[in-house]
Amino acid sequence: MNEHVIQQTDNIEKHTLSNKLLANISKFRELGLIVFIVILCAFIQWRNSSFLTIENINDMITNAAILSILAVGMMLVLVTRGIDLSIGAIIALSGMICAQLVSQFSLNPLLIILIGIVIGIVCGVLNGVLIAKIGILPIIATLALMNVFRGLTYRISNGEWVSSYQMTDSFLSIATGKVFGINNLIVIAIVIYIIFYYVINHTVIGRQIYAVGSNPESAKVSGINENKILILVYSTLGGLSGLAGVLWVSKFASAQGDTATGYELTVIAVCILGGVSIAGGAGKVSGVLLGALLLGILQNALPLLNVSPFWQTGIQGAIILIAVILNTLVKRSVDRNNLVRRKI
Amino acid sequence: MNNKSLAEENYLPNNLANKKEFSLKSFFLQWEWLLILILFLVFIINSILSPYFLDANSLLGATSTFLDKAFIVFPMALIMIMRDIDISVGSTVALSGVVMATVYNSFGFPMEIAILVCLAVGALCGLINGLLIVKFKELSAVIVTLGTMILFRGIAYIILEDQASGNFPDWFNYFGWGTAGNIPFILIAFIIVAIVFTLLLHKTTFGRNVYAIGSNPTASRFSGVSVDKIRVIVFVLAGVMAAVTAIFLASRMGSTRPNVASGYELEVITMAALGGISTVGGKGRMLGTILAVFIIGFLQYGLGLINIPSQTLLIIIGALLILAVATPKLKLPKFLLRK
Amino acid sequence: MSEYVLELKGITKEFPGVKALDNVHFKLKKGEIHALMGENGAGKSTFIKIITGVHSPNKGEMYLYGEKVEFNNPKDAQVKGIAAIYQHVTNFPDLTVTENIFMGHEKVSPITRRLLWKEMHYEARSLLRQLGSTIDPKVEMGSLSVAQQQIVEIAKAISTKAKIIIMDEPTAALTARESEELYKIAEKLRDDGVSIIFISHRFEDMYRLATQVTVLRDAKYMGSWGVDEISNEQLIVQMVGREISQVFPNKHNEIKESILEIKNLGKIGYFADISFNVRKGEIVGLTGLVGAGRTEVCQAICGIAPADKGEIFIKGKKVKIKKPKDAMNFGIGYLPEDRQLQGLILSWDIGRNITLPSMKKYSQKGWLNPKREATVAKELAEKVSVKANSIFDLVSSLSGGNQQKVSVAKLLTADVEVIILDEPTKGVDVGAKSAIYEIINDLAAQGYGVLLVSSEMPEILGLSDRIIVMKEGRIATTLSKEEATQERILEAAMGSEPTNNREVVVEV
Amino acid sequence: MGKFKNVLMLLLMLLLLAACGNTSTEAPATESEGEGEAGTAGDAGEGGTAKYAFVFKNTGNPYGEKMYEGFEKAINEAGGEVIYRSPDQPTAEGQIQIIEQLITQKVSAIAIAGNDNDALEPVLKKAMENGIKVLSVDSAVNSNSRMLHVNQANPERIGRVQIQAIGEMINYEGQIAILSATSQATNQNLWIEWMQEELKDPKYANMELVKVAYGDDLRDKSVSETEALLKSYPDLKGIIAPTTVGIAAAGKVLTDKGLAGEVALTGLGLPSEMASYIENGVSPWMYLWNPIDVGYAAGYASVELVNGKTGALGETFEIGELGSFEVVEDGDGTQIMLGDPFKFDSSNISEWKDVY
Repeated sequence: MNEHVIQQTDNIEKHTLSNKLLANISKFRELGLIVFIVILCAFIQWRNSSFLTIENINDMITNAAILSILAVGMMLVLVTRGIDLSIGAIIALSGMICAQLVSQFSLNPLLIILIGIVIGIVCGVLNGVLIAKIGILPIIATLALMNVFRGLTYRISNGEWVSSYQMTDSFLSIATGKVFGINNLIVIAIVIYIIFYYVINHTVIGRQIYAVGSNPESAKVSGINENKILILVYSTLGGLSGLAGVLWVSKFASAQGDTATGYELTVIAVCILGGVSIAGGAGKVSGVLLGALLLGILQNALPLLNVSPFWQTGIQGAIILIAVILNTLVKRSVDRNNLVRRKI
Repeated sequence: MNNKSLAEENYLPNNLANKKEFSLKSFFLQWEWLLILILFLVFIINSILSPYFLDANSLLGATSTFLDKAFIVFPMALIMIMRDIDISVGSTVALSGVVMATVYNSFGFPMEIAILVCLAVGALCGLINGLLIVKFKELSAVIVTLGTMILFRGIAYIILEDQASGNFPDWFNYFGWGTAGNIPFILIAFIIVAIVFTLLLHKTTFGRNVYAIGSNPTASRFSGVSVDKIRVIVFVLAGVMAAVTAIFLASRMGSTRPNVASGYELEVITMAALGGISTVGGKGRMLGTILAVFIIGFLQYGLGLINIPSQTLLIIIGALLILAVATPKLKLPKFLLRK
Repeated sequence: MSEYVLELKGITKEFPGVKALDNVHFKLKKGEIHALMGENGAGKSTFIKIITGVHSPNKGEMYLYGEKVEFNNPKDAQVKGIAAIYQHVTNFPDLTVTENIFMGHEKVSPITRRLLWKEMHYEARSLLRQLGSTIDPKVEMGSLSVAQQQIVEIAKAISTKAKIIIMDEPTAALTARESEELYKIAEKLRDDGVSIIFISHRFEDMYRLATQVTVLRDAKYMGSWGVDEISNEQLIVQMVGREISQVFPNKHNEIKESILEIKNLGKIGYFADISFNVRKGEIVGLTGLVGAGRTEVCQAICGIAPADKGEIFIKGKKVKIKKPKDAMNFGIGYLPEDRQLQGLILSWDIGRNITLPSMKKYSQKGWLNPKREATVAKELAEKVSVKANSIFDLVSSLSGGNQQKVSVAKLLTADVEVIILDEPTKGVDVGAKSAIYEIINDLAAQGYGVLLVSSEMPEILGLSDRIIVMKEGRIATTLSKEEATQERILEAAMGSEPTNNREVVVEV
Repeated sequence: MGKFKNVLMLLLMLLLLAACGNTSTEAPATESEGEGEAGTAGDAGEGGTAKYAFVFKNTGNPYGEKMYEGFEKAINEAGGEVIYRSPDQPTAEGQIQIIEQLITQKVSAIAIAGNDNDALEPVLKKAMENGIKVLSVDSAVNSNSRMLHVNQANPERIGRVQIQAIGEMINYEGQIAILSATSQATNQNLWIEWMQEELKDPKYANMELVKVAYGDDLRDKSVSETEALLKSYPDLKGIIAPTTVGIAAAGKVLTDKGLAGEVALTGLGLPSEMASYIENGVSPWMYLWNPIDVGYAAGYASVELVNGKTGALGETFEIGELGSFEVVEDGDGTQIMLGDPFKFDSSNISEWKDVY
C-alpha cells in the first residue's frame, strides 16, 4: 500500500512539473507581446532617435492613458462574452454635458469628474438592463444605444462645440496637471489599473465575472447571479467611458458632437491584442495594459516613422488579424500538448 | 399539446398527418404583420406630415435613395440566421469600388471588365472572411470581420489615398439614376435580388441547410450538412452583394473614394434585426427583412421631407431597433403567444 | 430532532412533455452512504438537482434535520451544507483549481473583503493532498485530465464543509485504483459524520460502500432496502422492471460478409490501435467505461473528429473520411449520443428533421419538394412508429423515446449500410426502449451492419452478436455472444489491476 | 393549405400597396391645384413662399451652424422659408439622400457645402433639371453641378497669406510644417498648393517646408501628429494648420509643452476654438473669414438666382449689407468671392470668440 502511494506521488510530481511548464507556455502570450514590443521599440528607435526620449515616452503614455482606461472596462465586458459598441457615444455624451456644465457654472473639477462618471454609469446601466434583463444580444443592444446616445449628444449640443476659452483653467488642468511630476491622466490610469487589478484578482465579485464568462451554466449552479454581474460590468464600462469623456474634453480642450466616433473599435482591438478572448472567460489586466501600450506605440510611431497616413489603417488591421491568428495557433499547440500528455 | 402526457402519447394513432392544418391565429401572429403595421403607420404618419410624401413619382424615386445598401441585407440575414455576423461589409463596399475605379481609370480596362473585377474583389473579401472563420473556429465572426473591416478599408486607402476616382462612362453613371417608366433601375435590381434570395432561403436545400446550421450547428454537421462550405458561401455572397452596392454607389456618385459606405454594416444589421432575423440564429424570413428595409428607408425619407434633423433620426432608429428586438422577449399576454 | 438528516416526501417534478419524478421518497441518515440506483433516465439526475436547489419540485416536501426547507437556488442548498459532484463535470475551465474549489464560498478577509489567496491555495493544496493528489492548485482547471478534474470537484465538496455530499457517478471516469482512493475518501468522510448519496451504475461501488440503497425506475420510487437485505437479482428486477430476457426479442439474423473494417485506428490523447469489423446483418456491441474512448472511435469513423492514424475500409475498399458528409456518402450513418445537442433540431418539426440528412435525394437540383418530403417523412416516421399527431409537430414537444425514434428515422433516409448507434436508449423511458430495441433488431435483419455503443450492460448483452470492450483508449477484449457475461465484460472494462499508468506520457 | 397561406399574405400585401397607390394618385392632384402642372418648381413668386435650403457637411459642426445663421438672416431679409439639413456623418452619400428629399419638396434653391467635389454631380444635376437653383458655398462642387460658387475668400490669397504670416513670425528663417486634414473637399490641397507657390519667392529662401502631416480632423490624431512633428524636427520653427480641428489641437499641444514663442502657429481656425491660444501667445495671429458672412452671401446669392440671375460671368450679385459682387471665373465655373480672410490677433479675438 505504502509503495503504491509513493509511486503515485512520484507520478503526480512529474505531472505537476509538466503542468508548471504548461502554465508557462500559456503565459507565453504576455511574454510574446513584451518581446514584440521591445523589438518594435528597438526598430523605431533605430529609425527615429527621438522615439525613446523621456518626453516622447511621456507623450505616448499620456495619449494611451484614456485608451487603456477604457480597455480595462471593455475587458470585463468581453470576459462575460459580451461586447459594447456604445462607448464612443457615451464618451461624447458625457464629455459634452460636462463641458457645457463647466462653461456655465465653472464647477469644481472633481465634481465634474463625478458627474461624468455618473452619466456614464446611467448609460451603462441602460446597456446592462437591455442585455441582462430583456435578453437582447449585446452587439444589437449597444449598437442601438450607440445611435441613441450619439443622437442625444447632437441634440444637447445643438451643433455647437464647447471651446477651450469657455472652460475653466481648473477643468483644463485635469488633463495637464501633474502629481509628483507625472501627468494626471497617467496617474488616473495607474490608479484605475491598481483598483481593477485588485478587484479582479482579490475580490469575490472579480472572480465571479470570470466564472460567468467561463461557464455560465456552472455559474448558475454555483449560485452566482448572472444578471447582476452583467449589469455590473456594463455599468462599470459605462462609468469608465463617462470618466474618459471628461478626460477627453479636458485633454483636447474642446467638446464636439462627433467626439470619439468609432473609438469603440480601437478599444476592442486593444483587448484582442492583449489576449482577451471574445468567447469569454479569459483576459488579464496585464495583457490589456500591454495591448494598450502596443497600440499607443503604433499610434505614436507611425507618424514618427514617416509612414504614409494612408498605410496606417491597413497596418493596424493587419497587425490585429495577425495577432489574433497567432494567439489561436499558440493556444492550439498548447491544447495539443495537453492531449499528447494524456494516456490513451 | 405541449404537455401531453407520455401515456396519452402512446395511445396516439400510428398514422401521422402530412398535411399542415391552417390556423388563422398563428397566421396572424407572425412577426411580418407587425412590420406591415409599422410600415403602414410610417406611410400614414409621413403622408400626414408631408404633402410631398405620397407623390407616386417621389415614392418610387425615394427607393433609390436607400436601396443601395439594402442589397447587403439579404446575405446579412443569412449570416445572422447562421449565428454569425459580418461587420466588414462597409469596408468591402469601399475596397471593391476603389479597385473597380482603379482598374477602369489607371489600367484602362473597359468598364464591363471593371465591374466584373469589382464583383470578384467583393467575392474575394467574403472568401477571406469565410475561410478565416471556418479555419479558426476559436475566433468568432465578430473578431475576424472586425480585423478585416480595418484591413479592407486600409487597403482601399493604400490604393487611392485620399483621392476620388471617377470619370466612368455615361451608361454606367446612368445605371444608378435611370428609370424604366417610373421605376428606378435600382428598385428593379433590388426586386430581382430579393426574389432570388427569398427563393434561395425558403425554397432550396441550401436555404434549409442555412436554417439548420443556425438552429443547431452540431446536429447539422452530424447530419451531414457541409457546415463549413455553406458558411463560406454565405460570406462570399455577402462580399458579392457588397460589390453590387459598390457598383450602384459608384454609379450614383459618379466616382468613388476609400471612405465611402462607412457605417453601412451597422445600418444593414439594424435592418436585418428589425426584419425579425433572430440574433441567436435559426429564425427569420426574407419577407420581414424586405419590409424592414422599406420601413427604415421610408421613415428616413419621410422624416427627411419634413426636415427632421439627422441626429433625431439616429435616436428614432436606435429606439426602433431596441423596440423591435425587445418586443418578442417581453412577456406577451397568453392569448397572443404562438404555440 | 429527526433521525434523518435529509428526508424527501412525495417529490414530483414535471418538465414540458415529461414527468421526470413521480412521487419519490428518500431518507438519509447521518454518517450513512446511501446508494441511489436506477437506469439512465430513471430520474436520478433530476432528483439530485431538486436536492441541490437547481430545480424546485412541482409537488412534495423536503426536510433537513427534521425541518421543512425550500431551496430556490443552488446557493440556498449550499448554505445548508449540501454539495454535489455532478456526472458531467461542471467547472470553470479558464479558472484555477483553487478558484474552482472555492467558487461560491471564497475565503475573504472579514474587514476588507479581500480574497485570501494564500490561505485558499494552502487549503486547496492540503485538501487535494488529503485526496492523495498533488495537483498544483494554481493551474487552470481546463488543463487537467477528467480524472483530475473529478478529484478537484470532490475537494470542492469537502471544502464547503458539507454535511451531505452527493456523488453522481464519480467513479465512471476513474481507473480501479483511483476508484479505490475515492472509496477511502468516502469512508473517511462518512466516519467524520458526513452523509453521502452515491449514485452509480456499478454494483461494485454499491456493495463496497453503501449500507442502504434506494431504487428509482421510470421516474418512480421503487423502494429502499439495506444493502444486505436485497439480492442482486431482486435489485435488477427493481431497476429494470422485468427479466432482461423478456426485453430483448431474440431473433437470429443472418450474418453475411464484412462491410466495415477498421485497422489500427488511433487519435492522439483519445484512443490507439483500434481494429475490428462489422458485418452485414450483425450487431456489434462496443462497451467500456465512460471515457474509455468509445464515442471518440465512433466519431472518428463518422468523420466528426477524424483519427490521426489507421485505415477504414468499406466493403474492402479503403476510404478517407474527413467529415460527416463523407461518412454518409460511404453509407455510414451515425446516431449521436446526445440527441438534443447533436442529433436533432428541436425547434424544427418532425418532417424536416427526418429529411435533413438526405435533402438532396428529395429535392430537384437544389429546389425543395415539400410534397415529396412530407410523403417520405410520414413513411419513415410511421416505420419507426413515432407517436405524434402529424409530421409538423415540433420535435421539442416529443418525449425522449419518440425523439430518439425521429433520430433513427433520419438515418434511414440516406443510403446507409452501416449504422452506428451511440447510447441509443439514453434518457428514454422503458416503453420506448423496447421499441428501439426492436427497431435495432429489425435493422440488422434487413441486412444493415450495426455498431451499438452502450454503457448499459443488459442492452449490450441482449442485442449484440459480438461485444468489443474498450478500456482506456484500447480494445481490452472481444467476446462472442456466447462467451459474454456481465462479469467478464466488467472485468475487461475495469481490469482487476491497473494495466498501464494514467500519468505516463505515451507516444502514439 | 400552405399555398392558401401564401396567397392570403400576398393578397393582403397587394391591398396595402393598392391603398398607397390610390392615395398617391390623389395626393399630387390636390397638391398641384395651385401650382399648375408639375415641372418648374422654382416659382418663387407664385403660390406660397419660396423655400431655400442650406446643406452643410455634417451635423454638430459650429462652423456650419454659423454659416446657417448668416444664410437664415439673408433669407429672412429677402423673404422666404429656410431649410437647414446636414447628414450625421460628413459623407457624400448622406448629402445625396438629403438633396433627393429637397428635390421632392420642390425647394427653390439649394446652397451646399459639398463633402465631395464630384460625387454630388448626378444628384445636383437632377436638382437643376427640376428647376432648382444650385450653388455651392465654402467647399465647392464641380462646375457641372452648380450655377455658382460662393467662395469665402480667394484660395490663392488664403494660401499665400498663411506663408507670409508664418514668415513674419519666424523671421523668414527655419523649418516649417503643415498640419492638414485629409482633404475630402479639395480646398485644403488647393491652399497647400498656393502655399508652396508662395514659398518659391526668394525672400523665403531660408525657410524649408519639411512635412505635410494629416490629422484627419480628429482631435486625438491631430495631437499625435503634432507631437510627432515636434520630435521628428526638433528645430521646427512654425506650424501652419489650415483646419479648425488641426490648429486647435496644435495650439493645445504647444501650450501644454510650453513652446509659446519657440514654435509659431498660424492657419485657419474658429476664433472661439483659438481664443485661448491667441491670448496666450502660442499663435500670434491666424485667419478666417466670417462664416456668418459667407452664409449670408450664399443666402442672397440663392435669392438672386431664384429671381432670374444665372451665375454667368460678369453678372453682379447684390449681397445685402455686404454690397455687390461681380461673378468671376473659377476654373471651368464661376464664383463670387468675398474679401481676404480676416486676421484674428490678441487685439480683436476677445470680441469675436463669442460670435463664432
